[in-house]
Amino acid sequence: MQNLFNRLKAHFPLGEITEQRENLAFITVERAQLRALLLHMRDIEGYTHLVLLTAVDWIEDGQLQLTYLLNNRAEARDVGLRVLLGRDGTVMDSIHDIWPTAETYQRELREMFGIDFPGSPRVNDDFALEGWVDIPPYRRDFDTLAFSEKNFTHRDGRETRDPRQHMKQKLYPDGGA
Amino acid sequence: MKDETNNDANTKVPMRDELKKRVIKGPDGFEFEVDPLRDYYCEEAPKEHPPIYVKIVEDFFNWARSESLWILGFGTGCGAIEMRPLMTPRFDAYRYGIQWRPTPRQANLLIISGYLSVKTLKRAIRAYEQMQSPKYVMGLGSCTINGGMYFDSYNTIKRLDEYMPVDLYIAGCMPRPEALLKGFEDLKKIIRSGKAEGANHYAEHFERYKENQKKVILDWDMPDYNW
Amino acid sequence: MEFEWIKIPYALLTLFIVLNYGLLMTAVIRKMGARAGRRYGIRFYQNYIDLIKNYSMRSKIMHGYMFYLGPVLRLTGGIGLLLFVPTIFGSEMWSNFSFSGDLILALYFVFFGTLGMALGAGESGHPFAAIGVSRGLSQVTAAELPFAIAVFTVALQYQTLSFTEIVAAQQGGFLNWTLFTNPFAVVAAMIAFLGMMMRSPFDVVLAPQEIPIGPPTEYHSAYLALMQTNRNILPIAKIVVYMNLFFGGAGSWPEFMLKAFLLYLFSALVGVVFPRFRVEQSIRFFLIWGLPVAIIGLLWV
Amino acid sequence: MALFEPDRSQYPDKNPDGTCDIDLTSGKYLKVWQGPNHPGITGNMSVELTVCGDEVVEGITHVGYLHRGFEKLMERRSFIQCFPIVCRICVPEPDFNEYLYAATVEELAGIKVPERAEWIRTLILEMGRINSYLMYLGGQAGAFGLGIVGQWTTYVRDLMLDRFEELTGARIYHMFILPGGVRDGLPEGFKERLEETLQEVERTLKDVHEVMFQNAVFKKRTIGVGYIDPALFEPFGVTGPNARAGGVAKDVRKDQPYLVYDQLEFEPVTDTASDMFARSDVRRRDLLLSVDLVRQILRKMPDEGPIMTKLPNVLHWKIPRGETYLRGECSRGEYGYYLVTDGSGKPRRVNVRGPSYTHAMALLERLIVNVNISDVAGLMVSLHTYPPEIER
Repeated sequence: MQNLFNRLKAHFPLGEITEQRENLAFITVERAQLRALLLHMRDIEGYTHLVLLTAVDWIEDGQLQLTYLLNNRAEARDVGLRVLLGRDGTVMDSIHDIWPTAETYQRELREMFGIDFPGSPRVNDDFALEGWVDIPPYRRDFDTLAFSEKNFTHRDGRETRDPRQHMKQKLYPDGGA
Repeated sequence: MKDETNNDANTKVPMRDELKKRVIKGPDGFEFEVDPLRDYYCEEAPKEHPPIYVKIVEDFFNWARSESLWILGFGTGCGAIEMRPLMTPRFDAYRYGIQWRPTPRQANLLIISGYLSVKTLKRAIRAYEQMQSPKYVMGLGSCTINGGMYFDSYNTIKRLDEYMPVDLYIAGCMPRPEALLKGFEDLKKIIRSGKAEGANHYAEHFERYKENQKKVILDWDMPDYNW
Repeated sequence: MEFEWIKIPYALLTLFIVLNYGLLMTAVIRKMGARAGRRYGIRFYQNYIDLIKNYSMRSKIMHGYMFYLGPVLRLTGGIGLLLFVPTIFGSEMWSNFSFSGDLILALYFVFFGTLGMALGAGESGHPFAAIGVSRGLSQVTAAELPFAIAVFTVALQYQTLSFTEIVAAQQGGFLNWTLFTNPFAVVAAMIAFLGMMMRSPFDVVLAPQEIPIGPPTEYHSAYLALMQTNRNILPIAKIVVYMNLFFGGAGSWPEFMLKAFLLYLFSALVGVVFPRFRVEQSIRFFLIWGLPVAIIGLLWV
Repeated sequence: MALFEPDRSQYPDKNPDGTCDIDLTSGKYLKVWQGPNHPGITGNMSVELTVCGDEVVEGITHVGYLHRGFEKLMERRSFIQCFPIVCRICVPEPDFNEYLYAATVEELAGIKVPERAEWIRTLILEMGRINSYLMYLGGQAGAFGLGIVGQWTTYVRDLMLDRFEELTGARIYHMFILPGGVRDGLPEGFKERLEETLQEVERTLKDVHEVMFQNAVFKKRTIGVGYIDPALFEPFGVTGPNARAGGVAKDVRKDQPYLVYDQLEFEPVTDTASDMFARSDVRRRDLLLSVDLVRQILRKMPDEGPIMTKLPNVLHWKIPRGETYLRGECSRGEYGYYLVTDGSGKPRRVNVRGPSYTHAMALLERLIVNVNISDVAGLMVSLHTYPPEIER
């Protein structure tokens, strides 16, 4: 992994690397380098299999992390490329011409995170939701519980307990400890 | 298409283009106007069909209805996976006069097998309205009763009987085939006793049901009456 | 032969017997199919209940007059075919309205119901129905070809166009049956039989997994009940035709029932173990296998 | 791109934005919806077909009828609370969700699982694979009107479910593999009863092989139909039996052995034809392979030893910040979990990588063009997709 990182470092400016396992590492890259890096990884390093493309919402530092996970079957290695983007009005360039299957991921990200991929096929079509008017549901500031209580009629008689309080009362009925 | 700044969940979603009323030029050069929301559908609300015959005839018919339940093969959720064992050697539901029909026109029992996402609810409503009266609905699993373990999900409905009249609920996540068979037997009892008038109830409180449905389905892009 | 009014009640009685027999027999056949799948199968009186239930449905929707006439025409085809064919050989009463030259009429009636169904289903405006109709017509036409040739073969063989005389010619031991006097024609006709019974491998018209369920997609409650009634009459009527043409007719009701059951079982068992042909494959099958055999049979005479 | 586009020589071409402008009013084309309420569809999804005569001009897949927002629900549940709901993600083969979720959590929390628990996990996964394949065979035959195979396979599947019930107490949702190990060991006499069930499975498979795979009509319908060009495998992320039927021995059990697969000897099943028949046959042989693997596991697994590691107090269980991805070879291909933690008591982000995600959407839309409408159902089944794992 480390020597792969050094080899890539020779061509591209890279961020820090996190080695999760001996066959899995995550590298932070700039948005500008991503496309060239993906092509390099696919054509030269042999990371031909796009495992997944997803996003993580770091709302505290106002960033959206896109993760492109690539797999090299011959060496049984995975590399995840992290791209950090701003949270509002996020636009990313599409890679559906490198991996056609990416168009599906990009449709989902467009719907679930509100990340736009200009030029990706049918990126604006509904993916899972239909007639969604609220903020994209996978963003951290979307409260699903409040939404469901506001929109759907609930059958009363259902009680939900916070497990921590519940266990405390069961273990220490006198409220002590 | 989606408006991300708009937090008011009750705003109407703009109608899709192919659903707008427009003028089409046919292959023979003949121009005609098309309104997709009005074509091929009846215009009036569903009518009530009260039992009209004398009691003994109705009882006989009810017995026949209860003994030949034709289920619409529409797997809306997890529960669909237990439908297959029902039709196969272990629990052979055919013995009890239960058959699967592929088209809603010929079915008279709609099984909501599990949670209903909003997107599926729209299809389920259409399927239900296309079925012929008398028709029955069975809710399968806890998620149709009160949301089950999806009580906080933003995309699944929590109470099925808000949107269509339910004759019978089967609790469990997911109910075992034995529970389904028992449920069928109970449904037969209900039908024989003449209490399964869900279709008439639906026609009676049509406005309330439609109101509930439109409250959840924000892009209502189908006619109100489709059968 | 002059017409006797007493024939009418007997003909209706024939209809009644055949309907009940069909209801029971189809149920039993379905049970046997279920047993092949290690199931218990439906109750033998299930068909009656389904029929009553469908007739007792409260609401029905009309898609236009042709839509309503479709099942009616189909039922007419079944009943007509049955009424103009001598069900039981020998007895004057059970030979219904058969007359010399009824063979042509029977050929027409076999095809009649399908046409009516096509018109009605076309009116329903369901795309699957349209696809099913196009498939059904093309397949039935392909299946009719060997059947028609086989029928003409028989007509040539016995130098007559009347069922009664054809059956009469086959009496006296089963070695006189067309099955043995002209096997090729029978084989061709049986191939066509599979196609006309709308069972797998030639059930692409109904094909639940592709076009649920073809022409009857939009039919419900009473319309469906009409078609169910017909579904129990028409196969028996076809079987009667086959019995008279190739299997020496039936001298009595028990013999009739036995032969009808065996003939129906033949198509059913083939259907259990074979998946579905695509429509062009099935047409090719009829033209490649059915047609030459039929022509050989024709030359055999 | 041209390589990946199907032959549209006689039909209007696709626009760059993926839409395909077909003049429906010309009367030449017919738009047919296959699903969601359609017996020929796998699960609850739908394909919007535009047919010209009997040939499909364009097919657009619509998913989301089963969307429950799992990845959102898990973000507001503590780690142990997530464990009961993950198995609901994929209905016909839920165990992989349990295993992969547990494994990712263990890796990030630095928990070591006792060896016996790993053996039991492998046993459960292989049994689940057998169930899934049995269901597939029934569906594949049923798509061609050969319902009797579905009867047989579902019958033996019920027998397997009995074994599951005996082991875990549930038919479908087992909730057996939880972070730290498994819930319980094997009950008394379980191995013998499982062995009997396996023999029954093999007996049924012989019948299925004769009725289905040696059936002239079935061959006529499947051989040469639904061909996937092996050049499409990498661009479209095709994994599992779909790729193995095309000669690429992709099998995570071999490529990156997880659990105890490095102690079991087996060879990935491959074929070269890459059509519907090859895919069905590869799955049938893979099912036999799983039966063999289960036997090996029963033979080699230790009978004694712990099955559960001591977990911290799950109510206050916090996992340091990190991200990881683990994959397993489920019956449809590569199943993966991508877990991100931020040092709190709840997962920051969970992403489920279901194999159907790549098979049923982009790939199917390519394959479905120029296919006879009669084969659409068979083609979808032969890709062996389960919608619940597409939209979660």
